[in-house]
Amino acid sequence: MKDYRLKEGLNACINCGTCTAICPAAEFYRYDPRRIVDIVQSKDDEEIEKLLKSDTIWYCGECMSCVTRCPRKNAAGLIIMSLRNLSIELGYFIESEKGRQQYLLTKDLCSNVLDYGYCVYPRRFDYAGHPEAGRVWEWEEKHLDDLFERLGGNLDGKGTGAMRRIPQEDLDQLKAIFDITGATARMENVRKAGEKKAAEWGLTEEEFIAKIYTDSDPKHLNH
Amino acid sequence: MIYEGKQKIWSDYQKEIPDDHYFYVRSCIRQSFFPASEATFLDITRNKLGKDIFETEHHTTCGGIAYHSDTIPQETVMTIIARQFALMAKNGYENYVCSCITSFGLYCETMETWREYPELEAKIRENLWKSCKLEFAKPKFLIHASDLIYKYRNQIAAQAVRKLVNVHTGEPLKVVEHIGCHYSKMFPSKGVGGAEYPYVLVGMVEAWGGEIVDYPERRHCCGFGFRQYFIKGNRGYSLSNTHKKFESMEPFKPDLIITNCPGCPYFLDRWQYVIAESTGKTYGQDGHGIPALTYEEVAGLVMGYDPWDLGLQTHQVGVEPLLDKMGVPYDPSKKYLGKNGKDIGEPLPCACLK
Amino acid sequence: MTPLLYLLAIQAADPEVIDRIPSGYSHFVIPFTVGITFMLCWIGVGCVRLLAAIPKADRIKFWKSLLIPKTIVKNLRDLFGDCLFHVKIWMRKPLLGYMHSAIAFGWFMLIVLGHIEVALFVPARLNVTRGGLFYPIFYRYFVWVNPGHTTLRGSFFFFLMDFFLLYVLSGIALAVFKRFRSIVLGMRHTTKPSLADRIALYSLWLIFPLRLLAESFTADLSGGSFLTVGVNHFWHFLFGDKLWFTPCWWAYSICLGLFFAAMPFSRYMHILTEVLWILLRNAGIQPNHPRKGVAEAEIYACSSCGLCLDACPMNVQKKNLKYSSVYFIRFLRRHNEKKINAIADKCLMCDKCHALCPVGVDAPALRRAQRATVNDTLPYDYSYLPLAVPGSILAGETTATLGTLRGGTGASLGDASGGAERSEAVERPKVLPGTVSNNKVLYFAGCMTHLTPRIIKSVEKVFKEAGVEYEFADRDGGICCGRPLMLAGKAEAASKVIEANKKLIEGSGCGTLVLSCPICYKIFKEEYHLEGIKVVHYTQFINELIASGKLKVEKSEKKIVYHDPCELGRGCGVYFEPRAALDQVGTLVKAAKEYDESVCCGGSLGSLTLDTRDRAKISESSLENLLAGDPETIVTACPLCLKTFSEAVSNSRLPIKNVAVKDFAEVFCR
Amino acid sequence: MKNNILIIGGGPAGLEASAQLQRMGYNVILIEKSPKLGGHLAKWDRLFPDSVQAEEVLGRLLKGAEGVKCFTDTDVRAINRLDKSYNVRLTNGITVLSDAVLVASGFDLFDAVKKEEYGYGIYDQVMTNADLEAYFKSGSDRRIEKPGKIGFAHCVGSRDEKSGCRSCSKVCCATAVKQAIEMKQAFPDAEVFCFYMDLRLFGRHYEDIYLKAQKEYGVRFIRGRVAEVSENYDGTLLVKAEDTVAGKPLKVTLDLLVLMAGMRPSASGKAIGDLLEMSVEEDGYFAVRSGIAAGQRSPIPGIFLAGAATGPKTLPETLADARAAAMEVDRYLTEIFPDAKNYKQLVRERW
Amino acid sequence: MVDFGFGLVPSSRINLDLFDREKYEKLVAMEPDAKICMACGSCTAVCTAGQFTPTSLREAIEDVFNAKDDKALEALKACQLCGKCSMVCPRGINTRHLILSITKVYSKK
Repeated sequence: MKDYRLKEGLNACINCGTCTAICPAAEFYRYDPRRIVDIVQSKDDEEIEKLLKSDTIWYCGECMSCVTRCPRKNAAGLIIMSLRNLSIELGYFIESEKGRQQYLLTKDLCSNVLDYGYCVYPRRFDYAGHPEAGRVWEWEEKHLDDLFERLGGNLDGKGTGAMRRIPQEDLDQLKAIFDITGATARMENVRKAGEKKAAEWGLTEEEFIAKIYTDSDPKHLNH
Repeated sequence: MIYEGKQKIWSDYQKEIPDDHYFYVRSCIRQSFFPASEATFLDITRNKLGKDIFETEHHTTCGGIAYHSDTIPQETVMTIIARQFALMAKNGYENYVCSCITSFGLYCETMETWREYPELEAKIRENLWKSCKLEFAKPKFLIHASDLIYKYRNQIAAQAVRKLVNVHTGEPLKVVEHIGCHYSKMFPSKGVGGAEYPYVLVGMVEAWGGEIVDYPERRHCCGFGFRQYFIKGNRGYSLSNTHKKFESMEPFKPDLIITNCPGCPYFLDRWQYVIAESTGKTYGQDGHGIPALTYEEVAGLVMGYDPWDLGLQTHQVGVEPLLDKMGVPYDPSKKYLGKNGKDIGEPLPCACLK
Repeated sequence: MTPLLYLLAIQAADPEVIDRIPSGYSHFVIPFTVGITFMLCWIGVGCVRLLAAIPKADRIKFWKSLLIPKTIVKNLRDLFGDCLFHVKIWMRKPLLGYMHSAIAFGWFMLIVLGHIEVALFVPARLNVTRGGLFYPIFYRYFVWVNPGHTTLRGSFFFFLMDFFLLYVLSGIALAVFKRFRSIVLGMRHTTKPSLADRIALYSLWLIFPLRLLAESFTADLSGGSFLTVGVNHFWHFLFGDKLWFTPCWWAYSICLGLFFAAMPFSRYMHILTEVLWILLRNAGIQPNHPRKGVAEAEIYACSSCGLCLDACPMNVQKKNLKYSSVYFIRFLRRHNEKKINAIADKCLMCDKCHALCPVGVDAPALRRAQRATVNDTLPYDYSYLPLAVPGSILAGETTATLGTLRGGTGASLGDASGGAERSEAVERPKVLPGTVSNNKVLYFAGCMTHLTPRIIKSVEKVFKEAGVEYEFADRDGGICCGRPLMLAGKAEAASKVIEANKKLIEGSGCGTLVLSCPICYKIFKEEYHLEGIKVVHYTQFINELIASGKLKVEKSEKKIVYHDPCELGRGCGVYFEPRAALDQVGTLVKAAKEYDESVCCGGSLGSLTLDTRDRAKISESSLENLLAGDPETIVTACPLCLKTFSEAVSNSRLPIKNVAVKDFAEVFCR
Repeated sequence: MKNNILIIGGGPAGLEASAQLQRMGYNVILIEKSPKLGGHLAKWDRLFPDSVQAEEVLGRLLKGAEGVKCFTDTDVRAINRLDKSYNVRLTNGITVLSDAVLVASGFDLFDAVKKEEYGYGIYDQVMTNADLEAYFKSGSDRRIEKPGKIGFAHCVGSRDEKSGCRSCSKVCCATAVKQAIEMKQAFPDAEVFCFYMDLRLFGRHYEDIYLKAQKEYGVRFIRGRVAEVSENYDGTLLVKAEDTVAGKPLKVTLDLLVLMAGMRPSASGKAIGDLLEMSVEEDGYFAVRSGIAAGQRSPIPGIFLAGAATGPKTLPETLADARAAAMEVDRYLTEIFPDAKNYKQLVRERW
Repeated sequence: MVDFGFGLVPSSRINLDLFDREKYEKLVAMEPDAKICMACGSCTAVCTAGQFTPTSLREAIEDVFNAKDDKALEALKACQLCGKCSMVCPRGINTRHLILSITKVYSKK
């Protein structure tokens, strides 16, 4: 595993548990970052492969709170990121319910970046998929142009300002970066793996997306 | 709580923040949900304080959310960052200020990693040239937008028309701060006040007359968790983490939450709505929630901006009780109007949350 | 017999004996009559109640057993042997046996002979309405010997009566002596008497001296033999002609009355209840509750003789005396729930108290029943055991099915999901599918043997050497045999593991099952009922291998002492085979106590509450017992004993020189 | 043989070495920077494992060192190396010509404030092991009223690279167990928790006090480093850790948290080391000639080291180290030092 | 009440404030050895039932301390009382009685 995050994040762990103690995921998922570091450190390939195919590595919220606390200057969060990277590269992510979500995440986030130059784009943030965005968003969604105008934004406008239309030349540069740094290839990988899985299950893309968007096995949680 | 103890730590974690001439980059989430906050930031710094804050239309997302959702490789995000830096240098700046905490953390991490692994920096330099034909550069000072407001906090206080004080009782408002995780948790020395007791927002609140309350779960993540929010099936995680924070701050009866992170005000606001609508529990007074505002919104309020210009109507938790306490004049009938008084309807009322 | 005696009486020409008091009554009999009536009523009601408490099937079994000739013989033998002669005590401690039999048998004879005398000489007085209850007891008070008409027959009875009185008195003398110097009679510890015990005891001590006093005072009127007449002369010598004898008879009657009145509350109740217990026991009725039904007869049959005190290995520490069976039974009688539980849980279940009990009270069984009242209802879940799945489970097929049923996610979950989250079922127990043919041997090592791999190694070596074709039932670990559950009073749970093991073993198709752990052996033998499978302990199996010449061994001069594991010796009666086999390889020396008196090593699973330090004390004393013959090697045939003794030898403060602790099988492998 | 020997540091090591060297007939000068002799020992109440009074031990040490020339409130101002001896100028104006110098500068307690997440100096109910000893001695502390739940956080400033101290401080586990027992003795109804990473109870009788703490005092040992402390509304503490044995995050509300501050190299010792140009190892403690064979010799001839100046030590270890150092000084002063002609060669061969 | 398609998730955090001291005192009165476990795991390593299904006295003791009574019972429900654990416990804990005692004290009847 050649990953700078791993180099940075993994010194000999002493299993003190400070990471798990304050980990938001450890509290609400069946998850223990200390054990992950321990497994990675064990260099037990079989265990690591099991890990890469499991839901476990997808529980982390990458808040990096663990980084502050570790007395050995480890970073469980970075280790998780590199494990996820590996799981995606090896195609293992599609084996687990949480891992499969990468299909949808990659599809949405990367297209946001490539199409608009933003990770989040309000016209693609729908109330139907986000009922928690509240009644206020239900209203905002319908009046985005008016609201941006009212609040000093520049939705899809020229020049600077919030949510301006980013010039095509810059988007082209982003695409070029994606191409040469492996992001495009990864998108492709993830897409294919997802499509294969969808076909395996006999689902259309839409059904597949609906499934991974809402699936949540209670086994992830503490009883 | 021993205040002097905190002061000592704050004095240990002070970073150099240049006074002027910044290259400004925006935050995806803040642009989408709090466009007025960024506008206020620019208005205060440029027009009220007369600083040079430069923005170019060519800058893009840093890719941080995509990166932290594990959809793009580290090399990709580093090259995008390098592109942003290159734009800064190209426009003749060396001070870089970003509006987003995720970006800020990522910039810090990237710079650290480059420092530690020069071969990686070389690779990124090459990538940047290949993809964008831009010259690699690194900022001399990298700061977060809240650091800048922190720096100007006393100047803002000097121009303020009101304080963070309950005008009816004369008591300072009880304010809870919430710092974005990626602000200083990874690199405590990069944040004003460090990772455990960050001073960046505390300093503002103190300067503007409020009283900071420290509650047990203060340091904790709002629960965004990137993928943990974007996918509906994971949102229980996100919701539960915010819930934990509110349960913990409840006995302190805060009037206001101030945040410096793009997502946090959204989550601290909307999860109150979800908790109220699905369980009936509210954390403010009389069925209201606790307003979770950005630092610009708070600065705007003390400086006398109209609350609806600040975009406070886009919060689901009603801010009226807060405005009343602070003595901010507002016209309720104008809350949901568009530009120039255009009628664009208004949101449906909530079932539970006032 | 009685008609014959009547006949003899009629034959007499002139009465030998004349009623001195025509009414056949005197006020002094009141204390006795009241006492004995009270006692008889008590026991009568008790018997009825007890029999009513027994399940109906058992009650029928009981009545029927009284008609079965074999049982009748056994009953008679036991009644005489246990109740009167105290054969069991005789065999172990002759002086103590003499004491008990002197009192029991002597008194019994006095009563019987007294009644015969009445029957012979004043038969009418046997009638209850005419004082039949007390007359034969105080016969010598009521009669006047007809001088000049004495016959040899009369003298003979006079002699017998005096002889048995003397016999009883010798027993009483020993008993009094024992109270102060019990060790002379072979008892280190004696039971601490309760208040009722004391009343009854002191009355008992006084009864016979007072009887001697009373009878000797009246001997010149009522006749007597060497003892009473002799003493009578002495009184005359001392007090002159006028002997004022009524107070003596009063005292005698009062003592008797006191004794009988106190009897139901004292240990002496056993004199009568023992009879009922022997009958019930011989009828084969098992107690299912620690103090109801049969158990009640059993606990009232305890004579509190205190032999179990010395038998109990725990009593190497004086503080443990209170946990002995005798007190357990006393508290059972008193319904002291807290103490009963504490005592029941403490016991090692080595069964020695049972083996040594003169009345065969099975205190360990009562303890088990007591434990069951608390523990049998505790929750458990053995659903992971292959209970209802025939055949396929042996091949491990269900494992796959279960895995698939769980959604196939077991593997992808990963262990990192938190240490506390116990991953899904690990593995299903499996035994080789039915490949073992009927003449093949299946070796079941058991849990404890797995902790002492040297036993497994040696057993396998011996098997190989002797060319035994065998399969290892639980090489990678198996299911517990169930005996430990049984001992803890969890019979229902035990039945589940028994069922599971049974399936596995029967499914293996073996002909012989060899066990190296006596704990397993006992339960396999007694509870498993394996059809067509011979269950043997490896001591027996190896002995057979040697006897049949399959296993070649060499005799050596090495001094070996063999420790009888509780569950093997007392538990299953296997004493001979291990010794026979060991005799072929070394010189057996004796332990201070062996066979059924062997001392538990202290490692027993029987005890629930005994702590490590107390166990170590027991181990030390057990070790000391084995070292009596100065052996070079201690051999045991139980993994627990092996482990315990190995540790005891290395931790012992005894001056031990080079004593090796070996497992039985180890001795036989080269 | 009246060589002058300067001993720097009036803690247990300095006192014991002074006593020994004085008995051998040397002229010992002991300097101590603080006004009182005894070092940390003087601030401690009782000592593990058998709860001996620290005062009693110190009293014995002081008695042994009677007659030693002793300057308190005195530090070293400058040191000059002469041919073989050292010319040491003290802050009290005195100059000592010393044939051997023994540095027994001891340790500093880790400044618990640096472990920010524990809130020492910020949250009212957080204290250190030293504060607790002071409480035991004085019987009063504003933080201790009638604590219902008390926690002990092991490894504060030990085994923590973030705090710049990778090594184990050796004494904290036993001290924590001792203090936990003492708190239980003082407040029998209290619940006491020890948060540990490894219980390093290596010495004789140490395991016994651990067992005693569990068995007789019901102290709960939780394997997991305290990750975070915060203050509840009512002023109690919310403490978070992972129970690594259970593999689950854990929280508990405590009335008092005691931080087992570890040992750090003495700062004033380091200043003297700088004057002597004596090297320190990565952990900040002085380097010795050979960790196993010559643990009391510094790399500089004539300069000796004793006690915690060369790394964390228990009190008995420190005293043994001081005695060993005294022997080493004696060997040097009898075997190497007198031979002026071959001094340099002897140093090469035997130092 | 609105259904958002997700909701609050129970926390797995051990909360020592929930520890039932009274019950625990009952347990240690019954079997004082409960106090002296070092969590070494020897018992779990040799457990007969543990070969087949997750069973652990170590965890059960931990659960008792961590106010997770149900989990403690869960960890012991498969126990066959074979006694191997008592043989290997370095502290000489009377494991079988401890198991019975935990079951007795913490099971809801």
